[in-house]
Amino acid sequence: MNLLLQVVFAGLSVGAVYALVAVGFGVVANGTGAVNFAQGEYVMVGGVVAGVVHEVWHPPLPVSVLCAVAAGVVAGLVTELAVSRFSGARSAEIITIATIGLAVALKAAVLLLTDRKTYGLPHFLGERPLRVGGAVADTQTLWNLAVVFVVAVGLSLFFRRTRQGTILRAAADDPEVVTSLGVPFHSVARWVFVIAAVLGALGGAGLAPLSVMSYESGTLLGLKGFAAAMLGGLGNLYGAVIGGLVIGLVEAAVAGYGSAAYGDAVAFVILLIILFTRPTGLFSQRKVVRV
Amino acid sequence: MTDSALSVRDLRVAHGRLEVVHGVSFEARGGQVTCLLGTNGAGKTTTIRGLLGLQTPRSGTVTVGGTDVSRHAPHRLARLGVAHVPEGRRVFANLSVRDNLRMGTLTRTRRWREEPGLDHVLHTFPELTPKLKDAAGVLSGGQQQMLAIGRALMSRPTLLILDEPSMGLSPKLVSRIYQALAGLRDDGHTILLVEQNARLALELADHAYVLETGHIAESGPAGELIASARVQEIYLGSQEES
Amino acid sequence: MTRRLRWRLTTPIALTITAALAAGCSAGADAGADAGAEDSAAIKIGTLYSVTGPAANVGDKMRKGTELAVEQINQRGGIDGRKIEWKFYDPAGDTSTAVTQTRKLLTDDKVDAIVGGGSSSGIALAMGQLTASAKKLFVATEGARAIVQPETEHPLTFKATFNDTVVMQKIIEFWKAKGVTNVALLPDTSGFGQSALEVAEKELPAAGLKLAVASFDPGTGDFTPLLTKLGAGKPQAYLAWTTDSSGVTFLKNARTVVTDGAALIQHSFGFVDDRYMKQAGDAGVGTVLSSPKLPVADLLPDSDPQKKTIGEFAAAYEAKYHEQPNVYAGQAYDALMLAAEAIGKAKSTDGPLAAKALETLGEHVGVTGVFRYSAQDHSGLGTDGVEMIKWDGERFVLAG
Amino acid sequence: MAVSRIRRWRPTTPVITAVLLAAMPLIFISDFARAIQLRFCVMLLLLTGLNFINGYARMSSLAQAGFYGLGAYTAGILAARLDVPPALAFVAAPVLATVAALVIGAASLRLRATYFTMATLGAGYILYILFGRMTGVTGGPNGLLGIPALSVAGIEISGPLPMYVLAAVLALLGVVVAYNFERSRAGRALRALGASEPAAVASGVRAFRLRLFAFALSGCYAGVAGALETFDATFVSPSSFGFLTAVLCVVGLTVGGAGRAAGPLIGAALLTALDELGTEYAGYEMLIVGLVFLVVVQAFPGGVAGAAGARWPRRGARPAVARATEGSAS
Repeated sequence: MNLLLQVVFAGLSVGAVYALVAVGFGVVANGTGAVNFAQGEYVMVGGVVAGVVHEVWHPPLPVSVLCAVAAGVVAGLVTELAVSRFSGARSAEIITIATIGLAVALKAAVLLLTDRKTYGLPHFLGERPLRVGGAVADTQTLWNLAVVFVVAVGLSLFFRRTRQGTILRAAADDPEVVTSLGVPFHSVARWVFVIAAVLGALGGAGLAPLSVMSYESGTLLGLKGFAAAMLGGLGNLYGAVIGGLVIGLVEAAVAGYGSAAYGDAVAFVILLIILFTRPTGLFSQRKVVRV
Repeated sequence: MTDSALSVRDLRVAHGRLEVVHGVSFEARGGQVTCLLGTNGAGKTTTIRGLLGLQTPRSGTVTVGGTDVSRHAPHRLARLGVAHVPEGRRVFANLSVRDNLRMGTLTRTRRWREEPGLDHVLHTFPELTPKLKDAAGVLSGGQQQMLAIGRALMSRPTLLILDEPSMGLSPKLVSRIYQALAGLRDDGHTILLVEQNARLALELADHAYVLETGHIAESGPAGELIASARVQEIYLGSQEES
Repeated sequence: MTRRLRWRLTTPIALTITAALAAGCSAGADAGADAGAEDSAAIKIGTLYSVTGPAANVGDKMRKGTELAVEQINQRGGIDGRKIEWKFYDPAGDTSTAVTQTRKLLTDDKVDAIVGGGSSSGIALAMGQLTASAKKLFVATEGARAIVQPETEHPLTFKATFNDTVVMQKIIEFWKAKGVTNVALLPDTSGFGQSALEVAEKELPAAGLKLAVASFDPGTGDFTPLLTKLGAGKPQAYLAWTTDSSGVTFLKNARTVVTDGAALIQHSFGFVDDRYMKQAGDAGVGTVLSSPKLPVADLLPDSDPQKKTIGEFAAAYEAKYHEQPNVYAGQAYDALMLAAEAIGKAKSTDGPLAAKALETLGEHVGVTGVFRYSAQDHSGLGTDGVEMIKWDGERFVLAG
Repeated sequence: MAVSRIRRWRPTTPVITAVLLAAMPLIFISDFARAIQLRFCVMLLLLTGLNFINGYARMSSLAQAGFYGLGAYTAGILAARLDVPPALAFVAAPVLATVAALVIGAASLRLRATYFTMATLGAGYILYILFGRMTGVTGGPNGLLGIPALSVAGIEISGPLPMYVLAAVLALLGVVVAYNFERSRAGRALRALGASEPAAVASGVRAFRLRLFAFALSGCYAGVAGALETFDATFVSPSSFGFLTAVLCVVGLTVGGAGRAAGPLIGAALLTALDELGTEYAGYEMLIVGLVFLVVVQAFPGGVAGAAGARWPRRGARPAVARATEGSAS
């Protein structure tokens, strides 16, 4: 077996999910200036909803995945209502802190609704893995990487080519001017939270075949996804994708060549290094994060 | 067309606990240029932000075209036809010039490709035509000011509010901007102009108010104010000396 | 410091100390009055399980097991005619919360014994200190050996679970029978996994087995690098030691990465759960687990001493909760039954007397195993209670 | 300072705290009540400390649970493993926690507020991972056992009442120090900085140094709280110092009223009550916590203390900026 290649495959597999979470962080940060602590919970919601639908009704797989996406849309709308519409909160700091409350509540609600059960899904593209150069690549990894690729290209087109996408880019530049051009803040917030939640839910549905999902699964994924977003430069679409894959790869390398027991620390160490040395991320100079 | 397009009554605005605008009243008449004069720190921008709802006023009434908008969020004023050219231009630096202009059409159409009014704006500011595909952030200061005004014009506003359009520009560019503003006045636009540069503004305006430390100190037809001793002393005189 | 500041400092502090001292005096006077009002009819048993937090699914099953035992005893008329009054709290996996709740049980609810240690070894260890100083019987449902070992230091603490040393012994016997000499262990970083690692590093080399180890975090999303790294040593068995759902990922990854078709893929007694095995899908089929007999009770010969007990327990549990019991429910059921039996035999709720009764109980046939407590062994379970079982895709069967 | 001299007596937070800490053991006298009261004191210390940085300086830290754990483990390891006299171990806890806060603060306090929050989250989480993984030093996931009783000059402090008295005295001391700090020149400058950085800097406030000082204080308080917890439970386990604890500290302070002297007091009372609620309504309490927090953050940014204070405004309340200018000019 080829350990190096296996580390790369494992890193991409987990990294793809981090990447989706990181892109979600970036979209929300651009639109509202806030860090969305509920981002990881969207992954949990997506995975659990897909798993529940699959287990209870046994529909074809795409239906389960679509249900996860629908749950993402709902979660995004709920977020917007809860953290911005409800009070008209426009300060990034207040939204950031409010999402902590939302994350706690979401997690508790899923715990109660699912009675703490764990849920999984079958592989989307069949269980038989691919063997490449003495290593094994899971077909689900390919699916997740494809989702990340499609999401990155699709979002990029959406932001460049469409009316709504341009509004969101404008809001990232100067949210106040956008409101005085006739777009209410909550409309921007609704769009970014729905996009972020759908990305998370897609990640969750894609992760469920690889590792079982429960109400607990989201928090740590969210925090690691944030580290990925910072690594690539918060708000930078392609930076987030690369950041997610890099964190996945480093974690896998630590597991493969060092001790997996410290694997959870990897993302946080990277987060601190980035914050202390290059807080704009590796691929961005735009946003000034130091005061 | 001499009815009141905008009427502000006893507006009070604070930064945190510190009140900066202490009960300001004025109005802008339809089809005219109304000017709000004041030195740095007189509370001009705060007044504008308060009346637009960008900063929640402590008290006061604002009516636009007869509608009470005192508690309205900024986007609702935009939908009533109020366009704002903010202090410091604030164009969307990462958007192309064309997208910046399109952002001005949000209240008029839901279609993105239509760009109604683009020809009119490019006619007013032909300098922007070759730059349409460039990112707004790379434009010069003067071009950015034209873009900010153009963005506001794209909404075909019933009331155009300009906050210090001459700030930070060379005299040559200032006169270019004011030439364009004169054109807009002649087209019948209703304009509220906030300025520090009294001479230029008073030449353009029909009616003017002088704001000092959060109060209206003086008001009247622009022609009369030019002659006023106070304005002479504070604005015009000092400018000529410097 | 200004004079005013000093005034502000001294006055409140003086106030507090005076009041606190007054409180101390009055507390002593009060304690006597309180004891008289005590309801002597009921036997009070307190329980902590984490039904929320990271180990929630384990805690939930434990709560149901103990609840069932309480109900059955009370339906039979209680212990010597005294009904059990059951107090249950949820520390949510947090030790300091658990410490507070244990104090509440001991001093406020005035329980006679505590059953269940918060569904986490760390919590049970902390609780053991408190029950010991309160001189109350404590029957834990958690795994770590340190909860009861050394027995001389924990005279009143027992546990209704296998020591991992016993389970490891059984696994070693199984390996020897299969001719396995080279094994890989994947313990998680929880107390459960790390305790097993400690045992393995001692016992396996002594038994002549070659051991390679890779610890992992609960929630690990991909085991392929670990398995590839371990695979370089060509182990004949891969044994994961966890209760976390990432054990499912281990199974899935092991089926793809481990090319040696003859290699055994194994889980410990922490992973005996239908739900987990079903979620692993095809990858779960053939997994070997070391387990109490509960999941395979119906396949046991009729001569097996536990068969009847397990059958009755499973039937009652299913009737009450409309779901299959698992091993956690079983050990929680046993723990309460043991405590009740001890109190019944001692005819007293006094901690040392009840502990003595447990040590001299002889054999107690439980769901988890046949308990034989003694002064030297407060775990009471031997390898005879551990069964090597296999998941056949539908259910657990005996592994030959 | 003469301007704010007290002319008319009114109950201040330290006085209320003192009365509360003194009255509680008189009203609720069981040993369990003592344990709850001690937990209240620990919470009060944690939140009072957090109030310096999250409240007055308006920089949300999520590292409080990490410093709390650092204090607890420092005291525990020194006393149980290295045979350091318990009293000395107790003192070492806040010292190490303060040093850690200085190091982390020095690296992260130049960041914008949100990024500072994430940096403290990362630092706190790394500490939490170290508590659970460094088995040789900390006892690992099963926790650290064998902590001796606290004794000062040969007098043993153990058992519910003596521990409570110690906790109450320390908590009160913490509240008094915080109360006086709030009114000191540095305290007013810090609050001005939290209210409006440009204005405060313009009037001569040294932003970074002041924030670092506030952050170090928060670490120090958490260290004391950790040492108390260790010697009370005679056990340290990593599970108490994770992300959830960090979040609950912020929730408690925010709901109580960040930046208000009474905020930590109310917050600590709420968190202690929540502990009790959790034992009865497992699973529902976190749902309630999340929803209440969501509402309070947005609708009552001043928390309970702020909502109450709005009805009874503080005498002579003036804008924070004005106070700061005054402070630095005098």
